[in-house]
Amino acid sequence: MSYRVKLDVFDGPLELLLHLLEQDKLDIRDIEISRITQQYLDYLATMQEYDLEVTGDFLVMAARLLQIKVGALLPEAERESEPEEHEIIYSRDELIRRLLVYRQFREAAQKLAELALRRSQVYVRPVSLLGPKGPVVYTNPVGDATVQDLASIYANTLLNWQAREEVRQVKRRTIDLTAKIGEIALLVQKYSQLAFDELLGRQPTKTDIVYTLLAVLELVKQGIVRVQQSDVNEPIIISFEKEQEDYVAPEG
Amino acid sequence: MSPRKAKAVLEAIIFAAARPVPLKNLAAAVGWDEYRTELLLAEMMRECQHSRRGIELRKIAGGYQYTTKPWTAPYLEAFQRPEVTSGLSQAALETLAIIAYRQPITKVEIEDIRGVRSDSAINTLLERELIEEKGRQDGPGRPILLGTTQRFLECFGLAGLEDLPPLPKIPNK
Amino acid sequence: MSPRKAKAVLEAIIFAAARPVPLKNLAAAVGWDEYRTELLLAEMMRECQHSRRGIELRKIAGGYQYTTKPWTAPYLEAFQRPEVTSGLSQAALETLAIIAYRQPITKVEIEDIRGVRSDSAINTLLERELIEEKGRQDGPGRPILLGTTQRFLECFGLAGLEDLPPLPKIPNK
Repeated sequence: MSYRVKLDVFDGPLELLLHLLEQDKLDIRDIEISRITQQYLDYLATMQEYDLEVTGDFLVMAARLLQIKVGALLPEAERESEPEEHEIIYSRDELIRRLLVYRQFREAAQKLAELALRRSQVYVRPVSLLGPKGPVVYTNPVGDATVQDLASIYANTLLNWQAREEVRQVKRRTIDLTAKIGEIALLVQKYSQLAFDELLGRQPTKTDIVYTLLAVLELVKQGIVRVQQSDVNEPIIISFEKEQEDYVAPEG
Repeated sequence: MSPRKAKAVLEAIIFAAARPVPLKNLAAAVGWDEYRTELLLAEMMRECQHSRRGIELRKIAGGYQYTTKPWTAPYLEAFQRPEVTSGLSQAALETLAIIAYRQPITKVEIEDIRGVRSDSAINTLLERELIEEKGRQDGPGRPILLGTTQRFLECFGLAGLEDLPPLPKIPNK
Repeated sequence: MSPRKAKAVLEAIIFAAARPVPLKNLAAAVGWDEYRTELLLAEMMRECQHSRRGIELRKIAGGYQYTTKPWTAPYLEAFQRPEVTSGLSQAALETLAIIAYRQPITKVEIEDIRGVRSDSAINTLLERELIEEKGRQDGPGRPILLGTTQRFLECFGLAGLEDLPPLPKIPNK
């Protein structure tokens, strides 16, 4: 039988970050990005070691932390044109704000648990003495709903249905981060210089962008590529830094 | 245990129990002998006789139980037929709209359109007699078909189903 | 109806109903206006505070209900179990807290605050009837709005949403 170290299980990245901060008795507002990023990545690595699933939410947060650490990598223009992608662009202040709000509700949840506990100390009459009910007579079974309400509700329901059907048809693509790192390393090595946009497909999803960013950051960390941007509106240029023999692409 | 505390404990126990509680159990709960417990219960029964009280403590089927006083019955009857003035929930309205426009329709088809289970909404509508069974669909399992009732037409002031407003156009994609 | 008789009727009704009874219905039953009825109920609540009583009258979920006093719980454990809210995971409690304080709220907004997908927590809460759909938000996809139920108030012993403990303050630095 294999021996397992008990690992705290966290529901989400914010909970984990909060735990790491509390462990070090640090105030949220004094968060040190490079330190917390390292601790966070180490924890994810441990989770993987123990075969705990590291879900997308955890990876997105990793990208956010690295991005704050390295400084905003994606050009300003892109942020404005694609508000949906906004989510992955995070500032330190935004991270602090989210942690504070999250902690607020985590404490509220604690209070609810206390209320529930207190409630479980009191008993109510288990059965009504009013006896079996006769058939209920509804004076106005539809309330104040009108037939026009009915029509518009139905139309909306159909719209929602249609929207769901479309979502259902979009197959979820999974990307292997290790493979992505290798792929990008080879591309940059081949062309020696590439713009970040060129690494993305024609219609990149949020996941594509996050993974590409993570992969690039990892390569920066390993000193394999260098990232430059002359101005916030200029493209991000990724250039090859190391000799070929220094990087061994993962197999497969 | 003091008589005062014992009284409170007995009241709580008898109140919370679904059935009459035997003397033996009550005595055990307060840690008294049965004779003393019975005397205390008798005192509690007398206290309930006060005209300000609407419930009384009675010995029923070898146990003790609180019941409402018989003279309060007419006031309780009003609560036996709960008047429901509340309208339909969003979920029920949505379900009703789908049934109205697509009838006859099965539960599975409704749930496919709404994207969520709809048993409780359907039950609400059946209970309020806004929808009813309209036979069964041919095919596996022969599922029940649902449709709107006469009452539905009355509630919405419709002459017939052909009177339902036409749907706003949905842009095709 | 005299106050003395009204008290007895109110006691009988609230006692018999098992679920919280709204003030409106109680007032109608005794034929008093809601204001006077509420005063009388407040008097009844005070009277129950006497140490000889094992039950108390409480305002729960916008209605009135008798419950046993908390200190009697150890004597009652052999009897009927109270409604259980225990067994809610941390994730479910967190989600419930967000919904309770921010309702009506969409799933996406909840997930944004928690930083993690919350479908399973939301489903648990829907299943336990602690939350429900409260219509849809205008805007793309017309997402479902979630809010807490009457049952939520009952399970947590709250008179109403205004009875929720104040949300912890975000400390200023």
